[in-house]
Amino acid sequence: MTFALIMAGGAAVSPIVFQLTIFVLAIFVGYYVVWSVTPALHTPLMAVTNAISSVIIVGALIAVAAGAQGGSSVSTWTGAIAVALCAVNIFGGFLVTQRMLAMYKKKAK
Amino acid sequence: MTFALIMAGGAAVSPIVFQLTIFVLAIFVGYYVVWSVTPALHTPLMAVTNAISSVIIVGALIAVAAGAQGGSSVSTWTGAIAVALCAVNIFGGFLVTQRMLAMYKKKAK
Amino acid sequence: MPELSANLAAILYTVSAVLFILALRGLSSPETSRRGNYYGMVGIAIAIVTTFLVAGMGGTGFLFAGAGLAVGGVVGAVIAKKIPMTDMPQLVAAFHSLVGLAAVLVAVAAFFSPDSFGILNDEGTIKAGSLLELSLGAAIGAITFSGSVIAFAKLNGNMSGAPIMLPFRHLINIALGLGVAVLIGMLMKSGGSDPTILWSLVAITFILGFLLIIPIGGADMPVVVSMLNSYSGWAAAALGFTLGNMALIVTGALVGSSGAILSYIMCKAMNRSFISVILGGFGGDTSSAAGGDKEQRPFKQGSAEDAAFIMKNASKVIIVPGYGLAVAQAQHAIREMADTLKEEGVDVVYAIHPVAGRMPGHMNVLLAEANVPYDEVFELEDINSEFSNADVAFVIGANDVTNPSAKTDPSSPIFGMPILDVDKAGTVLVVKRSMSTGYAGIDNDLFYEDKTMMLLSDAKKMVESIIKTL
Amino acid sequence: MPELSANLAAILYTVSAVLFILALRGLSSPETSRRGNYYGMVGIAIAIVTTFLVAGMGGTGFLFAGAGLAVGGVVGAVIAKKIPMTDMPQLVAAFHSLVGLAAVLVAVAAFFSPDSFGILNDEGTIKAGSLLELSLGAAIGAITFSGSVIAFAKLNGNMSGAPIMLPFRHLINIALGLGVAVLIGMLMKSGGSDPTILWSLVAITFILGFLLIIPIGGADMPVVVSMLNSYSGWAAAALGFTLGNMALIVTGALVGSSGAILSYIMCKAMNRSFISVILGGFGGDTSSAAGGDKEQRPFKQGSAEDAAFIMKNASKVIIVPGYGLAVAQAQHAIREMADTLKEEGVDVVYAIHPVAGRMPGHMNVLLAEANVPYDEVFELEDINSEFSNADVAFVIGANDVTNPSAKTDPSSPIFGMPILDVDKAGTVLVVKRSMSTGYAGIDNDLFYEDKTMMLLSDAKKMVESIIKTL
Ligand SMILES: NC(=O)c1ccc[n+]([C@@H]2O[C@H](COP(=O)([O-])OP(=O)(O)OC[C@H]3O[C@@H](n4cnc5c(N)ncnc54)[C@H](OP(=O)(O)O)[C@@H]3O)[C@@H](O)[C@H]2O)c1
Ligand SMILES: NC(=O)c1ccc[n+]([C@@H]2O[C@H](COP(=O)([O-])OP(=O)(O)OC[C@H]3O[C@@H](n4cnc5c(N)ncnc54)[C@H](OP(=O)(O)O)[C@@H]3O)[C@@H](O)[C@H]2O)c1
Repeated sequence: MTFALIMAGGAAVSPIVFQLTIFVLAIFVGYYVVWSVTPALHTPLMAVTNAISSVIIVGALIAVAAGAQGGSSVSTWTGAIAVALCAVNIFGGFLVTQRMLAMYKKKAK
Repeated sequence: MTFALIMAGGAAVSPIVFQLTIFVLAIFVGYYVVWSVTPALHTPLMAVTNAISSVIIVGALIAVAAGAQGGSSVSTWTGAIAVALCAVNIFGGFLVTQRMLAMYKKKAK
Repeated sequence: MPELSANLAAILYTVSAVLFILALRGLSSPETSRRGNYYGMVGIAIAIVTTFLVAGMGGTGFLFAGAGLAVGGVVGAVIAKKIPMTDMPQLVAAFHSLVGLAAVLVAVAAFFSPDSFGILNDEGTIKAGSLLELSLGAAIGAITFSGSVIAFAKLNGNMSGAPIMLPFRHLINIALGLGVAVLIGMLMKSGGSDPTILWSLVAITFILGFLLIIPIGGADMPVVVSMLNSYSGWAAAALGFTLGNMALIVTGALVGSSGAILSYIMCKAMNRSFISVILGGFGGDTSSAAGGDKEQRPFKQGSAEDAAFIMKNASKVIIVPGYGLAVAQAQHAIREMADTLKEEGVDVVYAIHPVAGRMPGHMNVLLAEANVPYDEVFELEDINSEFSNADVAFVIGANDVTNPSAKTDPSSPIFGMPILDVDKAGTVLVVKRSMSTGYAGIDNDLFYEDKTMMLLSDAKKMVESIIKTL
Repeated sequence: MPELSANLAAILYTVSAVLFILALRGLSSPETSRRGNYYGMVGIAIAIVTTFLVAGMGGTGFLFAGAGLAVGGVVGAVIAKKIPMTDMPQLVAAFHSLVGLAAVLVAVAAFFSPDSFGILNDEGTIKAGSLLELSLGAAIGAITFSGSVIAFAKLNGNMSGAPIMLPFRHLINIALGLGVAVLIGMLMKSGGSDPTILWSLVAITFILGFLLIIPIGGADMPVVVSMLNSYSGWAAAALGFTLGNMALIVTGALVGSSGAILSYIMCKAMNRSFISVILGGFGGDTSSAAGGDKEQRPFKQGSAEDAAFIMKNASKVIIVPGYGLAVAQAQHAIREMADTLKEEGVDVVYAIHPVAGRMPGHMNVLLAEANVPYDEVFELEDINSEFSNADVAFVIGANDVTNPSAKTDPSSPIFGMPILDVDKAGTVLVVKRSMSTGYAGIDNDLFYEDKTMMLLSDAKKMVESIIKTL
């Protein structure tokens, strides 16, 4: 293989390598972004990370679609349940965070 | 196209999209990492960013190789000059940074 | 429904990942936090809509997905609206268990419809790499699920907080851990032909989750919850690799770091090692070393009238809330007391220890709920030098976070933990129900000092009588 | 030489990107900074070796590349060894110009050997996307090059620091900017068949770089240097996309952010807008508004003996260095003076304003060179409250950073810039050569205060005579 192919604007690089790079950089971002959270908001932080980790709903929705479009019905069912669980978390997590954050007020001058 | 192909562990996604994501995350990392540099080391920071931005030498080396392996001789020459310029920067930048950093001492107790 | 191109979808997922980063970034200050939360909501909405379009979701799929969303959404919204703020620790644990279970279900679904998930190789078996990611996702998800259930039960009082120490538990756990590794290897070798292996993996990791958490005392649960939060992040990231999904990978890393950092902060502030927390056995009902030869030492006890009199004549009062405030739900009462004192011209502020209460930021949320402005609430580093200028330190339901043995007694289990220097104040008023110990199970010399007056009562009742007297 | 697989190479490039992140991260404290610098060196070494292997470099290529590396490396190493610390601002500018030029050359090389760079599409023309990246890389590189050359010349004194204001310069720049856009468009349309377009693009952007920087005064050069640093980062990132190279993309983003943030910090600390710096015309030889009706106000002048006497009897002295310290190269002398005072039992520390000198961290490097321990050197926020406890503020070659008009006079051009509160100290000693103004060109009321004593002399000479007297 000539190195032209190796270069090729990254075309010869497997997606998994790109994803690994993304993962590593995201860990750096996570590290910095979490350390910069003020301790007073650590409880909302726990609630909101909960909510955003439910983005795994993406996988659940694909499972439902997969089942419905000729895949195994196991997928439909596990997918649908997972969608419901994630939805509890998403709505519950963001709304409870919002409720908490709404309580943090500055001194009325 | 079925969505299987769209999913496919990202295989259907063009490298440029991955690279864009990497770029965006790297900007976040850069933002946080630079803000956490202590002001006392801002001069070494300027020197070292200089040195690392010379990683563009990667492109210069490829240019040399390209020229030598049947590409245009323009590439060989521009590549070789670029390699030299980058090398000045790399050696100069890292060594002068090292010289500066070696001077920062704690109080002898 | 129209289908999206793979590239456009990937870009949209990246956008939602960036919005999640901005959501966490917003939490660096209360002012920006609300906007940050909206970013998070928009981010998840983009991820969901994108997935509907990518998957060309229609017909049955649409019904199932819609039903799941609707049911789950309603349940979640109702919980969020109803839950009392004092129940946040158990709520977070409960929510984690759901994420863990969802991860398991997604892994199972991918296993059964590998074609649609695009994880088949040319021979028609599931790619080994994908099987590894799937089984990691499932295993971590299952541990998160069962571990969080236990954490929830302990925090919510459905189960005693005492550590349950099985004989040979370390051996059992190691054996199960080896079993997990073997099963993952078998799964990868089978190419996904045998679902029994996957089911066994899920079953073993469910059990492992239970076993890992039951020996840990109820009071250590916050660290555990945070650690499980971290796990759920890594599970999401593992599945993100399977799905090639940017939003999942980035979010997984964010959540994974967040949980790990919070656990670290808690351990650091308690001056305990993470390992010792995980190995368990701490914080049960058994009193610790100091408990044995405890002599009955003299202390000064006071009444609500005494306290009211002292504080009315003070010019500066620092309130130090602790876990007892949450137990007694005294946050509204204390705000009222502070308001009354302020009307009398007394300067009142709050001092929060990083691990006061039972989860990070616990006291801040309770005070915020009671409408205490956050600029009257100070972190340890910012207020500790102020105690020497204060006439009164009003300690309410706090114990360990004020224990001077952390500074003076190298043999104390909390030695080295930073504490609030309440003993620098002119007078120390301590509200608690008895002379018994707090979370760490050790005696607090502060209670026996000359300048200390104990107000033995439930926090809410005591504060309410003080208000009446003022 | 063995060739590497694309995946392995990509992973190695990622590793070097991570090492670069760690290199910058190390700069968060002097202790970790040295290790950080080694990470950076390892990172670049990995990137270079990987490229040699990926490109299967051999024969002529190896010779050319090796020669370039050897020549450049020796030159760089010699410069790094020889350069005096006071010349750092111009050195950084010079180095930036090299990166800029290298970016241009790489873009040209890629254009001429598109096949080897893997940027051809199926029709055998260069991909439009790659042409866009290439031309951005070349254009930004060229601007960085010529701009940095001017910045170097102004900082190094090869060229007057005065702003050179061409008539219609904004119009000319806008016209050139449009020209650049048109040429990029043409280039993309041509599919890379016509090198003339590329050469024209390079020529125009070279000129644009000159024109953009000449109207900016010499004293504003640090902001410009930092901005050009940022540009060189974005140029590297653009070429990183062309080459699909992780190390370049990440580094580009790091360097781009770094330069932008440093420019922001400088502008903020000077209380000027970035736009006003870029539009130029500031910091020339012409004195500013206040210069016109300057009356001769009375001030107190002192001698080295007076200064020595005052400081010997002080218990706390804060030294405030400024640009004049660099001009006079007085860093070693001032360290010696501080040592002598410390032997007399005087407490001596240093206070550094964020924009003291002519580049960020300028004073810190000079003091470090003179072996001043960095824990005696304090940033503005950390020391400003200490001036009221100090008997003497010893201002040496600093001017604007102590000007009280920044706090009191809303019409002052530096109004709003944070300053060092030297006037809170018991006595203020100011070493400078004359009563003339500093960088901002405005009078400093501090010099005329009762508690101020002016020591008019070259900083190094004055400090040396003080040491003799002590
Ligand atoms: N915040 C976190 O993230 C976190 C995480 C893990 C562990 N911890 C640990 O939790 C502890 C927190 O310290 P802390 O000072 O807040 O709490 P603490 O040391 O556990 O003490 C709480 C005190 O509140 C009193 N109390 C309980 N219910 C009460 C009521 N209804 N009215 C009045 N008083 C009541 C108890 O005494 P009586 O029984 O006599 O009333 C008890 O001594 C630390 O040891 C910390 O390490 C915290
Ligand atoms: N650091 C940065 O990153 C940066 C970037 C851009 C702009 N700036 C600007 O630069 C200025 C820095 O403030 P500064 O207080 O350090 O410097 P300054 O305000 O420029 O004043 C320096 C003073 O040093 C004196 N001086 C020059 N040579 C001397 C010598 N050989 N011996 C003794 N004194 C000498 C000069 O007075 P005489 O001529 O009377 O001796 C002059 O007043 C600020 O206005 C800042 O905004 C800084």
